[in-house]
Amino acid sequence: MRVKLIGIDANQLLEISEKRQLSLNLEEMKAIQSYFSSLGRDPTDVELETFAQTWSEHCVHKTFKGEILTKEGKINNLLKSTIARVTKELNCEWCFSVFEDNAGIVDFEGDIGVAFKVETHNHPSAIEPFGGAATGVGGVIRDILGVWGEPIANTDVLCFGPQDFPYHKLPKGTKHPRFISKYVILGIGAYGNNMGIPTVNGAILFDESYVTNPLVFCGTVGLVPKSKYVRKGKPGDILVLVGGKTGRDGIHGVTFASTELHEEAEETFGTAVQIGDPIEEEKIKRGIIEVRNRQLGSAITDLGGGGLSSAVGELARLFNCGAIVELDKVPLKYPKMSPWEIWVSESQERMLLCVPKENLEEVLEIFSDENVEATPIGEFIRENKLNIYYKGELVGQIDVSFLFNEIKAVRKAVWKERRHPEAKFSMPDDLTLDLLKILSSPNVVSKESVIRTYDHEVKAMTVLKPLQGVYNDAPSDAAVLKPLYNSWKGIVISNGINPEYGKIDPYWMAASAIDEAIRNNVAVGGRRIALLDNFCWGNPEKPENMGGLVRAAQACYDIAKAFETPFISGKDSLYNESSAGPVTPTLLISAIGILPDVRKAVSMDLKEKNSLVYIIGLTFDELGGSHYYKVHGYLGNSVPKVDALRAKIQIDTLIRAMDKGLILSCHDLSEGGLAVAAAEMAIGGNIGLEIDLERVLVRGKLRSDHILFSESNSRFLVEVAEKNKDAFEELFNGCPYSEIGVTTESDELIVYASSRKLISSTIDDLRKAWQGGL
Amino acid sequence: MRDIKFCVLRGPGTNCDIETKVSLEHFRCTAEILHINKLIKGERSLLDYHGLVIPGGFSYGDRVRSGAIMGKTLMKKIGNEIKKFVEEEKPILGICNGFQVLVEAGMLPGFKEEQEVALGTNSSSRFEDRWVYLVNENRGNCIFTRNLKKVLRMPVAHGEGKLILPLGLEEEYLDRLKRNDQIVFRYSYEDGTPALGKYPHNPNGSIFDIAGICDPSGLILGMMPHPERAFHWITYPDWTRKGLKGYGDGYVIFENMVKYVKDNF
Amino acid sequence: MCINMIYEVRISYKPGVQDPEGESTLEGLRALGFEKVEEVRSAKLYVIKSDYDLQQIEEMCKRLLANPISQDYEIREVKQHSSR
Amino acid sequence: MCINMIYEVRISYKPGVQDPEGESTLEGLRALGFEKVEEVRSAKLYVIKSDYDLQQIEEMCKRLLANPISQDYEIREVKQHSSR
Ligand SMILES: Nc1ncnc2c1ncn2[C@@H]1O[C@H](COP(=O)(O)OP(=O)(O)O)[C@@H](O)[C@H]1O
Ligand SMILES: [Mg+2]
Repeated sequence: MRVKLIGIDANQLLEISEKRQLSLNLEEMKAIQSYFSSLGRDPTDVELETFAQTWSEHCVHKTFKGEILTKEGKINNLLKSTIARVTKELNCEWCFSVFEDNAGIVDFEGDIGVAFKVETHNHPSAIEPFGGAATGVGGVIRDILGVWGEPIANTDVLCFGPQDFPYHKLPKGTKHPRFISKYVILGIGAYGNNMGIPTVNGAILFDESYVTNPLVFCGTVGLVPKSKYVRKGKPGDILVLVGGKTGRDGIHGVTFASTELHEEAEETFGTAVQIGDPIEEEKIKRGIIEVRNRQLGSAITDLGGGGLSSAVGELARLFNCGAIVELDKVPLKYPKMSPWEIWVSESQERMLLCVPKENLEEVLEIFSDENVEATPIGEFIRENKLNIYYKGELVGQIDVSFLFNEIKAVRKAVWKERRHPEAKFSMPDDLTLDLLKILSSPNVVSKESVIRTYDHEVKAMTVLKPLQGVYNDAPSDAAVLKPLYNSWKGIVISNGINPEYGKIDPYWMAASAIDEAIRNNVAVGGRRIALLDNFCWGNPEKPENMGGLVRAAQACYDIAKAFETPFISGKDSLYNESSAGPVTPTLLISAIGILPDVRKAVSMDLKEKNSLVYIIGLTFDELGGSHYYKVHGYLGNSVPKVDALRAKIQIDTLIRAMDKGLILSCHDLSEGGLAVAAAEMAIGGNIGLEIDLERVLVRGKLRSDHILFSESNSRFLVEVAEKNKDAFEELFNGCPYSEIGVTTESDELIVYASSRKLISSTIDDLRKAWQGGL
Repeated sequence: MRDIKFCVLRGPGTNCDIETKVSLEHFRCTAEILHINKLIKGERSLLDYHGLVIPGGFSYGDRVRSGAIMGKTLMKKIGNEIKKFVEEEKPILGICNGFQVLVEAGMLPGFKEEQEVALGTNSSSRFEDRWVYLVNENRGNCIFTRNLKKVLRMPVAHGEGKLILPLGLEEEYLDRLKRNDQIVFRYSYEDGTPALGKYPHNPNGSIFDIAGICDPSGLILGMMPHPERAFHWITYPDWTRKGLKGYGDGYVIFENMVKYVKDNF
Repeated sequence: MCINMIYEVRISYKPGVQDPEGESTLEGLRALGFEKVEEVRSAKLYVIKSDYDLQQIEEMCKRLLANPISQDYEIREVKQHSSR
Repeated sequence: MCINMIYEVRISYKPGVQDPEGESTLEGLRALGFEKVEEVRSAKLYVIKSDYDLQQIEEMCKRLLANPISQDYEIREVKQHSSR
């Protein structure tokens, strides 16, 4: 069906964009208009939809790849000039494939590489939490399948509104945070568990800005034999659509993700909602791994945003060829779908394979053995055009080069420094209650009841699990996997995220997230770390949102470069905004490291009585955005900063100490600072601990309560056996560290400052508070 | 000695097949992962194998009830083959979803030829992954647990693992299970005292804390906990405290299964 | 022409058998402020379209849909409609 | 004395929304020899005993039991019985 474009005016162009939910702006509509004018014909609906999909924020990352005007000048391609630049400049030989394919891939052992990707699925989870979260997991798993990877572990980081948010304050059309969290968690568990992929790491955070717009980050790690990673489709190769039938579900998912959420989002984008079928994906996975092992395919990609239109287009561009697609060959759920709907449908559990003709039969047989539908729907051709047919009729014909020559977006960025009221309260006499309050506050409190609903050990590879300690109830810093049956080498997965800091300064939020992800990884022994970024921001068309985004991206460059940790993949989800405003700018950093011998992994629970406890790193008066301020009703301004060069020396030294077997336990200091870290280690080991605050290395003059709860970055608490004192101190010579306490025979955590008791609590009370019993 | 060959049977949604295969093959035998379709279509015969393991997972998505579709399909399509397999006294192990399949297929507890007990939704109504203690209560009937120590530790990870006996006949059934020495594992405390229904030691509310039962012959074992995830100490949740001590508690179960076959075939 | 029947099969727990889903739903409702809910029982429904007769639907229940140990089934004919 | 009401709430996927449970059940039934089953859709039922009124039950559906975007709900009053 043709859509009249030629000769119509600007208003009419916009009207078409709106009516058809294309989310194309005027400039883009005009470009399409003039392209078709030059062809002397109007576009078909199939063609118009193709542009809408391919040019959407979700698919091309308009903002990150466009132009940004700032006071300091113009930034051309933020991604290349910050995040990808780290990788390029570090030029690590162990980075196998970065920023190119569906997931980043780094070397692991021999021919085996590790792929990692983290995605967001925010808008779908806001309106259909179960299905939205489940398909978020399903989608990122397909990213791994899309690099011929075998998925072996999932991660999930969830941001919800406060669980006690008053009903009557809920904006119309918004689901209560409790409803959302309940079903998001069920959805994530259902998909991962059903597919037999362990969910090994994650985080759950709460903030008012997530009430209307929850954030759901889903990540998957997979193994890829590098010699079997093929991307060399060529004219003549057959396009095989694999998996579930195509339906009306998921139509306009990407354009949905590329607009703000509004009240009627439910009605307008109802078709974007899907439930997901993990068993279908499990079967597809089996087939794909078999095709990979027998090396029968020439390329593969997932069908995600934009459906066939994006997948076919992107592959054609990659191989510098064109394609013929016969839409009527696509197996459908409902007989009456129009060609454009088939072309852009985002139905779940589908993959696109390119198969050389001579292998076609064998490939089809593999899928048929798994009860998976596999259908040849077209082939690559030499000419650089997408030719889309329906029942023999040409319903669309697009130049691949024009399709991927999208209009550069231009955004404005304005950064205004913010001042928040300074915290004004004097130090309480007894800080025990403060500690208990922080332990039981939503962001810190134990997530055990959620963690246990995820199978975190299927595949029998998870050697450091999310919960540690005598009673298996203390929070691990990172997960360690031992993915190969004949090797002790491990993969370490961790994350860093702290939106509180973003309220003060997105630059230091990003820096802190990177530091946290890395130190979590190092805390268990991880090294040779690679990073992934995930930006969740408000509408990028608003300069103040962009101001923070630019700052965060710049921090990514500065800090990751100094840590020598390349980014290997990432994603941005913008338009996380509703009439209630944008979400607090949130950057998730995921880190993947390796551990040469998993038997040397270090967990965070105290191991022995009468051993020494050291703090590594410096403590500053950095309580801006801290939990201590939060429980006292303040945000403050003194956000934690990062000195990455110093931090790098510390972590390198710590790793050496671990390899020498000097570290009994190690925990990173983050939300709640020293006090919370000490409490968690005591809970884990069920061992008492005495700490003297006077001995903590600080910069500047700090109140005792500030030393105790400061959230300065790059710090660890470690436990060292008395007999290793000298060896440990010799190694750390030149690094900021200090011995601050001992583990005891008692069952209490006691914190002194100049022989005054500031905290005194039994481990049982700490545990009760941390398990939510306050 | 002839080659020993095990069938690790999978259907759509089975997902613990690889680690199960690895656990068996540790004992120098072949374990082949076989899709149920190959049996249904007659491309393969169960009788070519010396032992059968139905591993964990979510066969057919656990739809209708866990294990139901696979259990019923097996009996309908290759019931005779299975009967023959059992008559040849070959061992069968069902783990987690595999246990559910055996129950739905009527092979456990094996009093009659139809389903007599059920594995229902956990009392907590949640899927749960946690390590539990098990007390081995078998008096020697079950071939899988010979030489096994008294108290073991393994993880459970399931949403439907609560053993339910027919209403009003609970005592009768329990008596019969005890008399036949069919009770194998019960959820317990660290010292081996049965959990007596107490959560989380009994993670699912199973009657009489039952975690695993065998058939009257002792050759068919079904258990909710995962021995393949407790094969090496490195997968234990607290090895960083307790150190590495060779193999885990799941080891002996596979060892016994292979040994039984080696001794008898 | 063939007659297509629609049956609704309802699978519920036998009285006396614990219904964890019902219990947790009850808890959930109470947590939301509906404190005066007394009891919630859950059940499953299958809407089956076929041209089998009642007896065969019953057969389906016995063979697959209901668990004879803990569940009851109830079949209801919804409507009869002809196709083709 | 208080009046206790029993409501049956039925939650089903909207037409067009994927219903994996229904699909596998269909597959299962076919594998058991009921090859002529055409379609199975699944739904959930909650039987709620309380003395709330219809409107409040509807509120329960909206807040917890159903997701209006992908699911339909239907409330049926079963019977009224007095207790105490
Ligand atoms: N904000 C970002 N930061 C880092 N990498 C990015 C970002 N956005 C996209 N990428 C990279 O670009 C490539 C394509 O990503 P994407 O379009 O998200 O793939 P998909 O279609 O599979 O979701 C990936 O390698 C991804 O890592
Ligand atoms: Mg992709």
